[in-house]
Amino acid sequence: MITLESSLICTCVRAPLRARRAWPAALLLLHALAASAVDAEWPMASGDYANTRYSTLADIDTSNVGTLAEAFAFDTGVERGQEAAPIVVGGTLYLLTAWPNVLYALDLTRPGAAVKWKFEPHPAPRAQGEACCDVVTRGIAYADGTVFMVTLDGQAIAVDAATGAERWRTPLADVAHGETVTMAPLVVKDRMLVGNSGGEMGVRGWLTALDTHTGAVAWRAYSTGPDRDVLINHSRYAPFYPTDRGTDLGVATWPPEAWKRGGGGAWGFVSYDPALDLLYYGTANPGPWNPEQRAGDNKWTSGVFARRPGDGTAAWFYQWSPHDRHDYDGINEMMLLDLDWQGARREVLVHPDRNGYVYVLDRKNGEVLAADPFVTVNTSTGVDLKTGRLQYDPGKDPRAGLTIRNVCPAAPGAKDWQPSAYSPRTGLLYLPHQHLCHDAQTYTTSYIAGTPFLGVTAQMNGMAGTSRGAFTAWDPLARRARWTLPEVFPVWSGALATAGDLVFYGTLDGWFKAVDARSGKPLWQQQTGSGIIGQPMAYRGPDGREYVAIMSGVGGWAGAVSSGCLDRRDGTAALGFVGAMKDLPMPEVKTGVLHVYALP
Amino acid sequence: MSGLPLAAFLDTPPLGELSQDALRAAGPQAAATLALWWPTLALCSAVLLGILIALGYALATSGRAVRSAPGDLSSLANREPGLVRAVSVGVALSTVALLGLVAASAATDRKLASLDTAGALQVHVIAHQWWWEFEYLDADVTRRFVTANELHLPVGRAVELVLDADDVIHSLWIPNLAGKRDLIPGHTQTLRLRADRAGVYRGQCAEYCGYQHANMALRVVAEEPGAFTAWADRMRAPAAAPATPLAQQGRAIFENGTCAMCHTVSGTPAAAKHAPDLTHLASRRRLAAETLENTHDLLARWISRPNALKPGVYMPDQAYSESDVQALTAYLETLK
Amino acid sequence: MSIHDTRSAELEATWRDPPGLRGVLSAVNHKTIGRRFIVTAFSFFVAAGILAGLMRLQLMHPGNTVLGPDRYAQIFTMHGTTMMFLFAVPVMQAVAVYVVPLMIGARSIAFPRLNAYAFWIYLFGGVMLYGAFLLNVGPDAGWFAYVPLSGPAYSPGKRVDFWAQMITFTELSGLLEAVIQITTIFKLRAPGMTLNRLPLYVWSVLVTNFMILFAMPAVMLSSTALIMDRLVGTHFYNPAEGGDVLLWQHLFWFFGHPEVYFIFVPALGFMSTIIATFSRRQIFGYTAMVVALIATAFLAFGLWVHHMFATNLPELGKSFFTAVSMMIAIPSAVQIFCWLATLKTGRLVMEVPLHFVLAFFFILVVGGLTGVMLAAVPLDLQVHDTYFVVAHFHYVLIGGAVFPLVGAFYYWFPKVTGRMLSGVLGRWHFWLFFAGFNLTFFPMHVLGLLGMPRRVYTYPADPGWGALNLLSTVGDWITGVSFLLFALNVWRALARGMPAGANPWGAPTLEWATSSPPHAANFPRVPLVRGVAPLWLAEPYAGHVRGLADTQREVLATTVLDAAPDHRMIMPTPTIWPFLSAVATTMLFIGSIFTPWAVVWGTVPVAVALVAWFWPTRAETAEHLALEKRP
Amino acid sequence: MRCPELACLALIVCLAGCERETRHFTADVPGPAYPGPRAQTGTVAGRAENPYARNAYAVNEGKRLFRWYNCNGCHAEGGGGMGVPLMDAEWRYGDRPVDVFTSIHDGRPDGMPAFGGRVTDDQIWRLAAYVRAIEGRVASATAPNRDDSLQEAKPETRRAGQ
Repeated sequence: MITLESSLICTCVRAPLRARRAWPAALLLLHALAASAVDAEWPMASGDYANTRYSTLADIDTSNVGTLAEAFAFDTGVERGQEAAPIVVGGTLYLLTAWPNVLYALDLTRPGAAVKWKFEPHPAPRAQGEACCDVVTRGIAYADGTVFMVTLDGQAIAVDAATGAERWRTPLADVAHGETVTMAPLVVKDRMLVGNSGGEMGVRGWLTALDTHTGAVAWRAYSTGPDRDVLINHSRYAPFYPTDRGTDLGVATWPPEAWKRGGGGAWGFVSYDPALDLLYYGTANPGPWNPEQRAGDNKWTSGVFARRPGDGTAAWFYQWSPHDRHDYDGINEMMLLDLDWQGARREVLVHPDRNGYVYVLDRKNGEVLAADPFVTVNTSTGVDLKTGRLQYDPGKDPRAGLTIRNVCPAAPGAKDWQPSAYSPRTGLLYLPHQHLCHDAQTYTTSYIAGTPFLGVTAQMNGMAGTSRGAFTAWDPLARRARWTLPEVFPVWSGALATAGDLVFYGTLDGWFKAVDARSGKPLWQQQTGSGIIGQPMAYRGPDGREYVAIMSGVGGWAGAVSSGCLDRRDGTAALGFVGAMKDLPMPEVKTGVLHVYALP
Repeated sequence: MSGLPLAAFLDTPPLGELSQDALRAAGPQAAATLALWWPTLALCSAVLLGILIALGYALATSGRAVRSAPGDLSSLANREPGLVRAVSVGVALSTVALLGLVAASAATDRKLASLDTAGALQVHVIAHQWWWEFEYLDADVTRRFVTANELHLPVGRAVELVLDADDVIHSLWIPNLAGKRDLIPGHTQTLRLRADRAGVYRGQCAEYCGYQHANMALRVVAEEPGAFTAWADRMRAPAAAPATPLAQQGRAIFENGTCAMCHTVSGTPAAAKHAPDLTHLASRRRLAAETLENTHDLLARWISRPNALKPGVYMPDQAYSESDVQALTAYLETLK
Repeated sequence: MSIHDTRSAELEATWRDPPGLRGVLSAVNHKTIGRRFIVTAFSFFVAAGILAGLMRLQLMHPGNTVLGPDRYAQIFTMHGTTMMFLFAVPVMQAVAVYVVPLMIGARSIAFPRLNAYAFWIYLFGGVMLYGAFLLNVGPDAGWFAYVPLSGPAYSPGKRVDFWAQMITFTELSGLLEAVIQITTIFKLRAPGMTLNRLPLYVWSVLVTNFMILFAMPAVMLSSTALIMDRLVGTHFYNPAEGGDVLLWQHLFWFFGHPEVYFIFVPALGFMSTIIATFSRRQIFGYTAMVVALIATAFLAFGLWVHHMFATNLPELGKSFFTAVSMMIAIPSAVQIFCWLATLKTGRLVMEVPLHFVLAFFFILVVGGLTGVMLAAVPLDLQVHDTYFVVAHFHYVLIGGAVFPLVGAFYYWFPKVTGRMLSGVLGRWHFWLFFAGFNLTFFPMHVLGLLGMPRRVYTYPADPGWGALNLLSTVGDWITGVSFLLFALNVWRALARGMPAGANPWGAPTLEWATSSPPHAANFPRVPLVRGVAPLWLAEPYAGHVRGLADTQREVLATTVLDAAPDHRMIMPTPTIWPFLSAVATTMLFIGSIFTPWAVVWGTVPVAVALVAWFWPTRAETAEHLALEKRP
Repeated sequence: MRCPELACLALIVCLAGCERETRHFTADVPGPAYPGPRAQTGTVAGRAENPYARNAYAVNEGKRLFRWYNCNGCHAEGGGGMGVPLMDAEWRYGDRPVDVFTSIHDGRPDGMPAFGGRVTDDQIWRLAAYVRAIEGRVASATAPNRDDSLQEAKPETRRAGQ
């Protein structure tokens, strides 16, 4: 009802709904073959535990990608930004929309991938006003015949994959205090991992593990507060750097009480190393944005935790941005790679952070092996590899009442949540990212439950002398970029690398693109009618062919100007992102649509 | 100097009992200023006296004439060496005296700037329309605390006040301790001082800052280091939970009503920053930046009709029921 | 030898203001404009005095509730604004408009129409401000209007805009007057009045107007920037967008401190004039006096920062501004000692004007000495923005300017009206004013030292400020009574005062050479001057200028240094266009308080009026041609 | 003197000036009683004008409260973000003063929290008056001008008549 009402009133999207394209004839040639190989499936948002977003499928390659065509499309009817990755398991594609978080199961064995079932969780409408950056979700996970999803208002739900029946439901978040959940849960063994969002609302961040069978909370690890809340057991906790050692640093690195509203959500992708049996996830920015209201290092925000999935205890921690000054959440994905690092095989964790550096960490102990800027950075001068500490430029430090100009990278960082991909064939990381700077004025803000807790008015702009968006291939061994494709708008979609030496990504102006993974040469692109902020994935259909799928539907923080019908005369709208997005076109297609492509 | 004899006649409070005058120093900064003041006053008085005597002499010795008397232009023809000498001596003496004052002023300036601030207590002072916020800084951030309108200082220890303004220009002036310094939006300033004598001093905003400029005062409590440490420890403690049902009811009104939209009570969900921190309100002697005595009745009137007592204050008037006022007052009185 | 002769009637008709209402609005004769200027300025003085009385009433007791904070803020802002912008500076220029042409033997002021325009602009600006005040749109951010308090975020509505636009009015008027008066003094002096024969009062006017020329643009700039910040959202004073709140203070005080000297320097001229006349001798040390005036003017531009010591400065900056602030006392000392020497060696005529001048020696010296104290940074930091400063600048401005001004009023009143003021009432006025003034303001020194800040609408009982405040209020009442006597004296004199005659005081300068009130052309025969005190010479004039037309407003322009005849020129005739131009300008200024587009459409009527103003008539041109003579 | 016309004109100018410039320090101009969530257009409450719509001081107070109560966190300077934009002419729940009041007081289901009881009704009227100024529906002489902060959008005074 509400959706209908808003669709009637939000008239800034003028384009009428277009009729969906006819199903391509290719689909009629459907094979009845049931896919059985593992590479056929994509059971979690990131594809695998290592977060590489690498598909071993190679049917579509650099030679034939030019002929790629839409196999089918599915209109979800949901208007807001679609950041979620579809998953495919057992001939069924599962898809979670943005709020109101409708879960669809599409039967890939049937022509046109007909809807098998639809699950509507009816989350609280109130949550829409608490989500900082559009009412997105980033995906779902599958395990043991169950699809695991979380609604925007923080209800973890297990849904029977076959029937769409609800198995259990556990409310995790307190919407009235600004907590929401937007992340894609991860299932590891019998643990479903969920982290909260709300660093802009003064929440206290956490990662929660639920029992996949019952939905009972197994453990919850907070990102601030005393060690018992953070699940730090000093006998089993061994961070590499001394600054991360000490008792109750989650309290001691904050002014009194501030940690209770200190942010540090866990809304990014969680990685898992089965061999070490460790989870890796980043913690979000501390709250409020105004750093003067939270003197100290603000542990354990804007950093990375390695935790044991069984009891949640921390193994180590490293802080990307101690006492974060510019909303540099540390939640970007951790790609778990085994690299020949300076002559030796090392198990590393590669992480392109919002603060502008690609970090290479030893994922056994958290030692920083390298941290190199992949964009122009003026908020810091580098990372001291001896202490592991980011060296801020005090000239860009926010000060109450002052406007600090040309802060680069801006609040969304050099790269926000949009997940990168890694191809073992090229050895390159593929980073969808942006070149934005902001002007920010800091002021003292009040904590009022359920309202934004910011203390910063920001306004973003494109970085001078470069494009606002970029898609960069980064060589982690050479520690430099191989090639960069400029894009007009921030590349807010995820990346996908395939064994066909292709990389896929989408743009905010609606193009879905394939480029040569080695040279970066653009090979194919298709207009989807609405900006793409989703995560591309590839699967082998029941017919044995390789498909590439992407959700289109503009929105997210970057696209909120269009999805939220924001007023472009105010550059500080959407926490300042509108300043950089005034020319973002309105989408032709208003609702979120799943596009699936295949060779003809 | 123990002050003007006039002060007694004027019923000003004794030094250290909420005095606010520049003529009695309780710290080295104010004392150095006074050490410049009294000689300057003496010199200036002497100059005034000299000129009046000269005028009297001139009037007494000059001739008299009537309106119709003709003017005398003989001075155009005759040089008047005596007058030239007298005027030259007068001007030379004035110049010497002024140069002396310039030198004395510069020397005092240097003295004021050279206050030894090693190990100084740092307090971040933020001026708001129309109250003072004090954040006691500490290298250990967990030991920081915030209070309002009542500045406690340890006797004998230098204090560095870091000054910021939240809205318009204000000026911090505690005459018994030091001269004033403006708090200017966009410019952080510091004011260094030391209290050498225990007591309570009154300070006030000295730059016009809007309708309630007159009621933007502060109380400075200089106390022995032990007492100061004990006070600071009390301030660091979060508010204790109220015990009586009435106070508990008041706390609920406080947290769920309008109070928590602007005020902080540490240890509770009330954490807003636009009004004075009330964690230890009951320990403060006065309300509303020294406007009112912190008594039960005045507190009750203040929370329901602040604009009647301090017109223009940003705290809104509220139509509380009598029982709500009593409950709120009871709660606020537990915030010791 | 009389300077009147048979042609004076024809000359009178030529220079007289036209009759009727239209004539009233068209008048350009400097004496008419000067009288209006002086009366207007004194009216504002009375209004501001009434406001001061209201403030004293409120502050009579601690915790008084006669006035609330809103009303009090408007009143103290209006008091300061009126006194500084609508009374003190204009009245000094107003007196000059009347007196200077007479004193230098000119028939007219330069640019008489512009002079009328400047008066109307001043009048309309003041009336606008008081109209706004009566409609509860009175400015309330102080006469100094510090941003950000006066900026858009903290002063909603149009109150401050009226204040800022009043600045535009008065400064426009002030700048025009400066140009007019400098030109008059440089070019219209009677032949023979070389610069070293210039009366000291004229010197002081010349110096003042040069200061105005340099200082007033700063405040017009800053107030215009304030209006733009408030009206169209510019960011001159918004630190968040690259502005600076201290910029306002620097610009304002770069004007504001010299402004004190705009008021003080002409008063020094009054002093020299009156002392000379009533000592019956030439002022001792004429050259030193002139140099002191010029030195004061230069130094006045180097000490504005002493208003801003509390904003903090580097040590060297403090020392520099302290030194300059103290050094400006030296030229004043030179003048004081020279006057004392003059008094000592003169033969005194103890009339009322001399009383007011002698009061200067106590009051101004006290104010000057407290000024020296304020120049010392450490002392300033204690007493800045307290009642000590209130006392200080009232001693300086009232002692240094108002007492001499009132003295000058008694002195020149017979010249302007042809009637004598009562000496008895004058002495009562003087003594009550002197006592009331000191009773009002001396306690404020102590109040400031006892910690009472300025600009407070109320104060608590605890600090013990009540008794002195009460004393101060009583003093204010006494001052009020003294000015009632003054008003009575003026009324009596106008109604049935003794006729004055041309030179009732036996004064030496040229304005006393003509009749009282003066002939419409000032001097039917323009004298050739041969000394600095011509009327005291046995043979006052070396002759008279001949050949100036009687039927045209013809005047003789002379050279700047030696006042040798340069050329003849014809002054413009009365016209209503300066008045209409001022009305159009007023519409533009007031309109632009509400919409920036008023600056666009408002220029049309202004342009029309100005074109009409300068449009030559056929008859005039023909007459001018007829007067042209071959060399 | 043509008194009636002139007097009327003077009176109008005076009243306009007076109301715009009055400083309502206390809630001495209480708004219409809280109309309840379902005030209909036809009812008296539904027609009720905002008592502060013509008062510059109150509108400016509304602007201050807009930041104090974190409204700007969601609505920015009117462009919106987490909350709807307030600069445009689209009003999901109505644009009458009473609708704006109700939105603030009771909240709205799409995420607008309810502030009734947490903010006094008098303050809500001030906020509501400012919200209309954001859109440029308050006379430009009454609307607040630029804030002393980072500002990119046109100040409210310049939005009138859009």
